[in-house]
Amino acid sequence: MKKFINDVNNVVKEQLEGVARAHPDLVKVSHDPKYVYRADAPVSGKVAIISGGGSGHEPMHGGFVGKGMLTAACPGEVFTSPTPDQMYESAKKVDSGAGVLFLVKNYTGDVLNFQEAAELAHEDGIKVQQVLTDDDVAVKDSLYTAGRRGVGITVLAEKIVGAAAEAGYDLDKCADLARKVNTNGRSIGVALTSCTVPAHGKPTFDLPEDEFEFGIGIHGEPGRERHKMKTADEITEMMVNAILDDGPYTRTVKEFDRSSGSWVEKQLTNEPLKTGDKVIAFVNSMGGTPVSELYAIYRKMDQMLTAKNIKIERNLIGPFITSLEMQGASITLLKVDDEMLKFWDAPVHTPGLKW
Amino acid sequence: MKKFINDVNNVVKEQLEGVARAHPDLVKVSHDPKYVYRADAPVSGKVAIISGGGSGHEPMHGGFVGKGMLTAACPGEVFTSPTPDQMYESAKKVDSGAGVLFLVKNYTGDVLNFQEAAELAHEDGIKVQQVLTDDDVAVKDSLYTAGRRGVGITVLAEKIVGAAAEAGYDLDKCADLARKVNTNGRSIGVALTSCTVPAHGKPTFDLPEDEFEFGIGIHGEPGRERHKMKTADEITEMMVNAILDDGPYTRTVKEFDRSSGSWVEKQLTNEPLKTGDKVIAFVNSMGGTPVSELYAIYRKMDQMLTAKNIKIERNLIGPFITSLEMQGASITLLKVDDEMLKFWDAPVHTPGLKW
Amino acid sequence: MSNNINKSQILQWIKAVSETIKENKDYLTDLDAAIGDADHGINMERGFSKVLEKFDSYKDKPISDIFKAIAMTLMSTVGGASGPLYGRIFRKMSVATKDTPDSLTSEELYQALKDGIDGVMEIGGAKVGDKTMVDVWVPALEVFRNELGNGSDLKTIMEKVVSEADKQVEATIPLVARKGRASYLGERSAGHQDPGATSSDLILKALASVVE
Amino acid sequence: MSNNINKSQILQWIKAVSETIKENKDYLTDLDAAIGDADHGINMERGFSKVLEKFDSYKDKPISDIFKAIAMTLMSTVGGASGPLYGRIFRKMSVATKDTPDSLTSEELYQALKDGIDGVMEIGGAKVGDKTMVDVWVPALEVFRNELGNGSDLKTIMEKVVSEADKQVEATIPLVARKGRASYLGERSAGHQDPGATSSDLILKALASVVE
Ligand SMILES: Nc1ncnc2c1ncn2[C@@H]1O[C@H](COP(=O)(O)OP(=O)(O)O)[C@@H](O)[C@H]1O
Ligand SMILES: Nc1ncnc2c1ncn2[C@@H]1O[C@H](COP(=O)(O)OP(=O)(O)O)[C@@H](O)[C@H]1O
Ligand SMILES: [Mg+2]
Ligand SMILES: [Mg+2]
Ligand SMILES: [Mg+2]
Ligand SMILES: [Mg+2]
Repeated sequence: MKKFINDVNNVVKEQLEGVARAHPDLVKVSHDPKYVYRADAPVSGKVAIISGGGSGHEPMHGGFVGKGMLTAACPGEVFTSPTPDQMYESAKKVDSGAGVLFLVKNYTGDVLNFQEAAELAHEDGIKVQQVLTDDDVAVKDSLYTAGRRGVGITVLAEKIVGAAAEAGYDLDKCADLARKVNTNGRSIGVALTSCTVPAHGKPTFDLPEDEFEFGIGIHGEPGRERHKMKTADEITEMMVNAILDDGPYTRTVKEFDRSSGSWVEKQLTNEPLKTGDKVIAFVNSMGGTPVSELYAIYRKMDQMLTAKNIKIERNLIGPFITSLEMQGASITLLKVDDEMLKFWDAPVHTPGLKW
Repeated sequence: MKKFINDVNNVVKEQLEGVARAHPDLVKVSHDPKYVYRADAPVSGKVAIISGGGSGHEPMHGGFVGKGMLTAACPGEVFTSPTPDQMYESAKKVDSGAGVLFLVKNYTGDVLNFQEAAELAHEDGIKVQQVLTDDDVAVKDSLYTAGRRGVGITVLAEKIVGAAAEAGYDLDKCADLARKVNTNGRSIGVALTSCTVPAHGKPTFDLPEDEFEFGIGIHGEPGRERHKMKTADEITEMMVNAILDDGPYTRTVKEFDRSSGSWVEKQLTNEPLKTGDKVIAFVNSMGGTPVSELYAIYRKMDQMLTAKNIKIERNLIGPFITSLEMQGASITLLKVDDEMLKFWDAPVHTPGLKW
Repeated sequence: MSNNINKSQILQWIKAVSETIKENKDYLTDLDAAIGDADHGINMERGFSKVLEKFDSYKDKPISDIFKAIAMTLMSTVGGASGPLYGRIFRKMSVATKDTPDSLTSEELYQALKDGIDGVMEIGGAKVGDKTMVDVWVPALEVFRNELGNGSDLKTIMEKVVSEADKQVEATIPLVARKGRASYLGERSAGHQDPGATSSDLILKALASVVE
Repeated sequence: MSNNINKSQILQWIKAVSETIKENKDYLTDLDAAIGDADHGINMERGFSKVLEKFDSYKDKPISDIFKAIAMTLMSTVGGASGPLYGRIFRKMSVATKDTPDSLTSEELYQALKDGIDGVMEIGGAKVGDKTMVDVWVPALEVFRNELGNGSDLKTIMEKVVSEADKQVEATIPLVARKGRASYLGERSAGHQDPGATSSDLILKALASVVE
């Protein structure tokens, strides 16, 4: 393992110190417990959007804290969910009274830790909503698994809902919008190489020189299946088809009910993409794949979508939700309406995303 | 070799097709000869800034074409200089009459091909200036080599001079500013792994699992020296010291004299950085190193500069001048004045850099 | 032979857990690398070394407070799925031992552990056979209950509990995971031992080692 | 025996160069792998196969236009350092032959070649001994000039030119490179034959093969 790190036990801490030194105009960093928050928080009258999860996916989430996106982000250890005290303390720090929306990627660890934090914040009188992202079509069966993982759509949700909060949406409207983004989004990822968790010191999985993993998560979890290496066009075709061929997807999620202070089950359904739809297309590097290669994927994806009369209204291309130095890529397609597009286009000013 | 590519002979072509599809609002792409240019070029009354070089360093240069930065970029094959017809044709395409500034990284191939293009454009009545970047302190001896290589400062020069052109600087003032940026900038790079040129199919060099290359170029050229692997702090210390300890650097460069239509020699000197200086600090990934690790480098660099009373006024952190999927990083420090800062802060709207 | 576990044994248990987790850190992590994300040993070690570090701050308190302190420490240091789950076990044990500050009878110990794993199932939603830590705790605690019925002493009970736990850990190998990160692997999760079940087995073994 | 080279011989020369570059593509690339970036043969072959492809478009034009067409083709296809340098040689030859559309005397041929390599030195800045193509051309053309003074016929001249070129190619081996990519290697460039000097020798050999 060769990385720019000092002690494997201080990786996240020292990176956060770097963030604090690099972007004092945008964010501040709390170290105990660990969270990154907007330098100007709490922002009077505005809903706070808080996300978090294991580290190793940078710039997500810490790099997306700032005007027009996240109000705070809670980084766990590398690939390890953050702990409830982080979300709880950050909520107290950034809540302006307008309430806090927790955006949580659907992983057992994240869900459980955020759940605990939501209860703690609620008990303190903070208005809380929690919305899960679960967009990874690689996970087929939601009944017999922990459900689909939250991946690329999280970035788009943070951007869009962050802009809505900035524009003055109240807590429930922010939550509704987050839910809408999530149920209109689908993602799929592939890995060409494994990543190495610093504390582990060796690659998480072995992938022969002539194979790739299809349907990978963002933690070096093995994917849906392993294949002999293919061309960029062939891999892109598999990815885009995995998204286009994904039928209606229904699952039950738990959301927090403020009035009763307890968790209620909600049934949500994603409708398949169809001809005439407009999308935001997000082609993401897993960290070790250079942006140049993403354009080869974009080319083929655009050809395929154009042929299906699905129009790419906006795109995002680059390393935004990564798995350390893993080589690989993911595609996220979000079916958009005017509301989502408006908030996508709104200004954003964070270390990791700016326009 | 595992990459998202189709035929190794079409790598650059297909990536450019992806760029054209992804950013039609920002850029257009000419395929024969190959160049990327601003969708709205020629921009009336504004000097055109044109750069170029071998491909494989994305987002540089093609990703920096757009409002406030480059007017056109000419990509060669991977790690191979572009040919004069590319620069010549792109100059004809984007020149508004205000003239064209060629920003050229100091590599023999790039220099010679741009030189030829400059003469061709001049013969066509286009006002031409050419400025070299040569900021790589890893190359010690300029008398007995082709001189220092142009690396990270090129990105900063493209941003700053691009903004100046946008603001209406005339050709000579743009060239003066580019020269000022270059003679106030210094860079050093390290590699943790080699990259693989697609057409070659195997890593350019072998680097044992416990060693790194210090003073690497951006084409997988061997570095200044090879060391046993060290911590992020130790490597950063070596890098920052290589820049701080670099004495005055004088070399003779050729620049184009429009009045005589010929090349004249100019002697330029970089003064060492000193206490009290203000800098833009650019921490760059070579492509395969994730942004999180760059923050560990930033942390130590900032500590060292603070101790020397050198103030980081602005920073840029991420993969901007890469070597395909190489793991590694470079640091560029540019001593700035108010003029440079003003143009650094000016809006930029390109596929690879936006604010 | 005894039917009680006193506070000092409980403190010994905590130390023994910390020790065995430390020793098995790489082992647990490697298990997690196969079907998860290669951090279970790291997570657990981080948590329990903190638990040990804070030892002096809770060692003189009532048993319930000791469990509470451990719960809060695990919850705020372990992270991942196992952090809130193990945290929950100790939090529920804390609630169950409110009225028994210095020592627990076998029955009280059983009830505390049972409340703990029930709490895990409540928030995690896993059932026996889903290839999680639940697969170890539930059958092992059934053995505990049966042996209580048989009137066995605590040492004997814990021997049988551990032998059942050992069996159940191995029994996770052929299973297809339905909860947690390993569930994403579907069929490919079969053939690997569950890391959380393994750490649970270690925790029960440590408990067996301190009872008399 | 003759003191002229006519257009048809010049066209033969171009064909012969294309052929010899193709045959030596891997050899030139391997030389470049040792002290450069392993592309000289690839670059040159890409250029001269394009020159050949376009043959019909320039074969009926005046000599000057033929050289111009070759120059433009090399310049726009070879890339790297060698592209503009070889392109320059042919461009300068084109200028030098403006007034001699169908045939060149020995003196005119010499002057054209001399202008070519002067153009290379002008833009590339290399001097004899810097371990580049200049190391072949300059001494070889000195031999050319001397033989002109001796009144030798063109065939004899070119035999001596090639023999000098062959000698100078080998003489690049011990040199430390001071120009081009190899210069970054410093001392490590010694012990290897320069790829550009080698391709230049092939070009002169091809020329010798067509004169009578
Ligand atoms: N829903 C659940 N209920 C019970 N145990 C679970 C559940 N999800 C995961 N686990 C346990 O947690 C273990 C993984 O813990 P760990 O690796 O620390 O967390 P993470 O999966 O978040 O990285 C699994 O091996 C499993 O035993
Ligand atoms: N400044 C120069 N003057 C003359 N010849 C040069 C110069 N620089 C390089 N060359 C020649 O170019 C050859 C390398 O060509 P090539 O490999 O095609 O280009 P690159 O080095 O850009 O990859 C060298 O072997 C040398 O003979
Ligand atoms: Mg984890
Ligand atoms: Mg080359
Ligand atoms: Mg895990
Ligand atoms: Mg070469």
